[in-house]
Amino acid sequence: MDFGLVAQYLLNGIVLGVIYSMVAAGFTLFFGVLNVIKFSHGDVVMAGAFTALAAFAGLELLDAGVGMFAALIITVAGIVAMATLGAVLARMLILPLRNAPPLNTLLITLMFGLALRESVRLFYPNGSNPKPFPQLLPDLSMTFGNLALRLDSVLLIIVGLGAIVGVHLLIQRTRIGLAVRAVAQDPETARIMGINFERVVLLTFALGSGLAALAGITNGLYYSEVNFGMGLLLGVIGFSAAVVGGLGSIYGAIIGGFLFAGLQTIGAVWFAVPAYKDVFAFGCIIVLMAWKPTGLLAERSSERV
Amino acid sequence: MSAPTLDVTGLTVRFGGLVALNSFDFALRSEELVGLIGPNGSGKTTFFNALTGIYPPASGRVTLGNDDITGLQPQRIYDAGITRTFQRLRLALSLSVFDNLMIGNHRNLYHGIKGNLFGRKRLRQQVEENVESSRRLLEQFSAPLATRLFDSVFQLPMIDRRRVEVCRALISSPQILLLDEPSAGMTHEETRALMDDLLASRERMPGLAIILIEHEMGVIERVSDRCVVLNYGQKIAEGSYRDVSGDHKVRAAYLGED
Amino acid sequence: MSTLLQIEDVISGYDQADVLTGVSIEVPAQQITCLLGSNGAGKTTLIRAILGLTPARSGRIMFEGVEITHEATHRIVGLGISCIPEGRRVFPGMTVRENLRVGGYTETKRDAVDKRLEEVFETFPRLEERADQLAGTMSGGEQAMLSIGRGLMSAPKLLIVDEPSLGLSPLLVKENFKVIQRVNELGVTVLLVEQNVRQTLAIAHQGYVLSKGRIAAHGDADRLRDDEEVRAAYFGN
Amino acid sequence: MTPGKRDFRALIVAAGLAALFVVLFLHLEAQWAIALLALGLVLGLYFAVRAGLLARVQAAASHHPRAAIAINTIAGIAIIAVLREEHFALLMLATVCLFVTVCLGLTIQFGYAGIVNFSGIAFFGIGAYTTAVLTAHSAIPHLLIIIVSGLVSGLIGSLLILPMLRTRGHYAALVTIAFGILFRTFLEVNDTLGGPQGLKVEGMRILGWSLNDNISLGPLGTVSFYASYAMLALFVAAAAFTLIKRLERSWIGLNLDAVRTDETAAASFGIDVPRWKIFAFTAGNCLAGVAGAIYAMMSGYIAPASFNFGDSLLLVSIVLLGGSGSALGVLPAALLVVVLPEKLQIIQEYRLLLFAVLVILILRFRPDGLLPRTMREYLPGWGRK
Repeated sequence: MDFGLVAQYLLNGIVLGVIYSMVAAGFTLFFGVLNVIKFSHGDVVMAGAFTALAAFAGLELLDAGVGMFAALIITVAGIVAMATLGAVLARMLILPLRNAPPLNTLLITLMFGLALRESVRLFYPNGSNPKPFPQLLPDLSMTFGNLALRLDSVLLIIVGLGAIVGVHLLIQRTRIGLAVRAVAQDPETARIMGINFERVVLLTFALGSGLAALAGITNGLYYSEVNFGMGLLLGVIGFSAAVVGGLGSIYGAIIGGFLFAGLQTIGAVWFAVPAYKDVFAFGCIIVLMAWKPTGLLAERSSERV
Repeated sequence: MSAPTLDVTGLTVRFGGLVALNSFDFALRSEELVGLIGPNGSGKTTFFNALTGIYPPASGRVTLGNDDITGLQPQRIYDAGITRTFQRLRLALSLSVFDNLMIGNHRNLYHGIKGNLFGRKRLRQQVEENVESSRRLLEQFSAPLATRLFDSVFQLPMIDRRRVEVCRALISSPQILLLDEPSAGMTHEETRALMDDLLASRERMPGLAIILIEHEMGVIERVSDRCVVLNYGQKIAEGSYRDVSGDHKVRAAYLGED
Repeated sequence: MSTLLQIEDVISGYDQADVLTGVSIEVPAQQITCLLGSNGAGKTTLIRAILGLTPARSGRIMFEGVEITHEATHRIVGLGISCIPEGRRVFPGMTVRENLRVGGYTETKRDAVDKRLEEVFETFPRLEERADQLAGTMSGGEQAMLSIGRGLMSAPKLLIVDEPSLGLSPLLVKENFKVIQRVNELGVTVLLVEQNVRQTLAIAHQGYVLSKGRIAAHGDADRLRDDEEVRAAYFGN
Repeated sequence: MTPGKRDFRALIVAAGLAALFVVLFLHLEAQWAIALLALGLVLGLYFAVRAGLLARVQAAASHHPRAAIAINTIAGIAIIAVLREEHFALLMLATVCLFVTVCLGLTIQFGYAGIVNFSGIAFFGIGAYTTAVLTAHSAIPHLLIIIVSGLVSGLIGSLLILPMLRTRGHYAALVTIAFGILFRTFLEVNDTLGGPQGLKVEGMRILGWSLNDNISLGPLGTVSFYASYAMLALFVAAAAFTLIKRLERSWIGLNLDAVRTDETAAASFGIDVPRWKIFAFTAGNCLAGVAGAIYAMMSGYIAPASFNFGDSLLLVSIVLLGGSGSALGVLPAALLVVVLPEKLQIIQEYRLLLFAVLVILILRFRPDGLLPRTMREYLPGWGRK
């Protein structure tokens, strides 16, 4: 196998890794701050992409549907809409069930995701078919031997990594990030310190959901296509990545995201039938869970008896 | 004097850098009731958890009779005849009083798949026997409670839940009963009644030894044969309640006297 | 002498355990008031009620003449009540500096927070040495120090200290009590909740003894020191 | 009238009403009638629970467990007899019975032992594919194939539970979700198993008699071949129900409940937590596999598209809608979830959306389900002591 092909696989793997990490970062934020798994997350990724698509349709009506400017507008639209949705969801479904068994939260969000998916399929114009996603990024590429380095891929990697690093800095460096981390470590003590618990939770859910929207849009721009069912697999992959990395740690999410992308890439190269890549990747995840039951960067916790 | 039933030597439990229990020596004889006291966080519950296999000990040795039971799984410790209650009740609230008691009687029940699903003669016999014995046991604590054998624990007030938890620990006729603060959340009068009932039912269980963690000193004074005082994970005194409560180290631990 | 915190006939319960059955206390400004009682007497429940973590079922809690009985915790804290919780509860995965910043969360001006940080570091030079160490990796004594420092970061009017002696060696307990006394001398009102009678009464001005969810005795520290009720609350005789 | 007679009368009336309802529900075509019936079922159950009528029937059933099962099986046979010529109605009836069987399996896992399984349809699928392969490539008698298919499902499940034992809650849930997706993807890409097109499955033959033939009754007309499958599915569901009830009313059922409610307390009283988790998971998956085997033979054709993650969610919704841990609740819940979208064309398109909203509402406002689980009764007539 020559260098160009390897580099091609590598580049593809990196884009995937960035997308997965963004989704996983959301899972990790929610889990960190409230110890819940919000399983509708994958469908929020999808809904974010579709919101952007709708925004694009609006721009086209105004004859503004071209170029980087349009890309920026639809991205902002998707992120804002999903951030709002995330906060509303936390307020309506997740906070009220805070003292119920954790499984109930998992189920109720699974079902919310299903509802979201079905709503798009049924109510988005022609939503049950794959929709082409507009090509808004500069269509340039450089070739090095067999490697065609597309400028848009590079752009997507930069924006995606930038977003994750941005969220990471927000959490690590700002006052509000301090509050988020305090709530994540010990909600009650955080409240004693004067932190408004509910506001921090809603903010975290908005943040994670906004990131999900960005992941969805990145996915759409990269593959030039979105469909109503794309969230399911992306959600499960994001969840796997977050869990394998160790829930509650942003680093874990990044490691998990790239690990999963790497496994898929290896699977695609390794097997004669590239479609086995998901089987291979999920098989590895199950084995990994057996080996490190609480993830690679696990947070220690002990039960009080 | 008979040889100790339970013999603990040098038991140490660590959580990370924290030594929750430091080289603890303890012996318990058959039929003895030992009060275990000490300020908050002194290692009392940690001792119970290490003894019952919930926390692995860092070092030390625990023997029951002639058997070494150090660091065994909780279910093996139970099989060996040590049962307990929990500081915060750990009953199955959605299940009936009888079900909860039968969880405690696991050792004496038949768990084969075949006989539980088919035939069921033995099951029927065990159920009937155990309904009777459960009722008898509950009656020693509270006659009205005995009539609510098939109600869910969820419907019971705190005092009755405590009683159920104590009965769950007693029904398998253990050698040693560990009571972790049975008075928590109850009034003086309720605590007194519970302890009286416990002492009375102990009469019917020859050989039963009890370790009691308790904050109400009045209770300890009234019921214990001997007291052990823990502070910072270390045993600081041992003896009769009178001796221990007069001990300057104990007073220092509780009252901060120099 | 004005009353900073006033608790009237509070009834509260938590997890069906540790129930308060009508507790009234007054905390005068500028003083150290202590609340004594053995394990399970209801001390922690009372603190939770003051902070709004387990709101009182009935009764009233007033701070500076304003009723706070049913306020949200962050608002109560924002009024100038700070708490050093039982078991210290530092944020183990954060550095010492970050822990202190969380303590000053109610202050929105960065300059003010930095200034207080300086002050706390002056009081506890040890914390400055360890400013960038993760709190979870420090010894129990250092964590206790951090917890007190964190409680001071919000420049509180009332500082509630919940069992500072818990799990500490006698020497450290003594040090902690000295610090609390010093804080009080600087003008902060203190509500000190303790099991440890002698050392507490040595620094407190006045106190209450809580036993089984009721006030069993109250009065000046000197009077309580030799009170039979105090002994009874602990040793039941 | 003696209590015994009164019991039997109550049981017969209840079974008769249920049978009448099922016949109408399956037979009627008018959309308004079906909507009315579905609404009637939900409201009827609600008021029957509130007025204590259901408790009386349940007490009677508990007093005469064998009679109760027999009466209801006869009612089931009567339904099949009435609908004997209607292919579609019988197909749906058989499907309901198979879904009941799978969901009873999930009840052991989730309702009793507290193990979440988001890959229920995968174990159903394993049974179906095992049957497809075995009927095509072996001479094993078909009845035996059904049992083998169940065992294969159980075996694969007992491997999957191993990583789940080391972990809890969300982490364990991930394992089943990953497996469910892995299974579907595996089927799609695996050419020996037919890929996305799937496999044809032979119809069932018992002692040379093919279940895929219509039965001619001469002048009395012909009986749909689906009647045979409906009968088989009915018997399997009845057997599964009997087993589940016996399981629940035994020390084993108690052990499973103890594991679910508090693992630490369970272990402190001698209960071997891993052992009972493995048992529950394996037993539940066996039932799913058996149901899948019959489904494969009945539909004659299986493809990966029938084993979606969404279908696993549907199974979980049935269990929750009926009431977690309530075996009886599975019956009306499965009937509603399986039949309603098929019959009510208006909602067919919207069925997943509606179920999603339904489950959200249940979890938020009535977490105990349609027929909440009742206290355990170890012996017949327990409630009357």
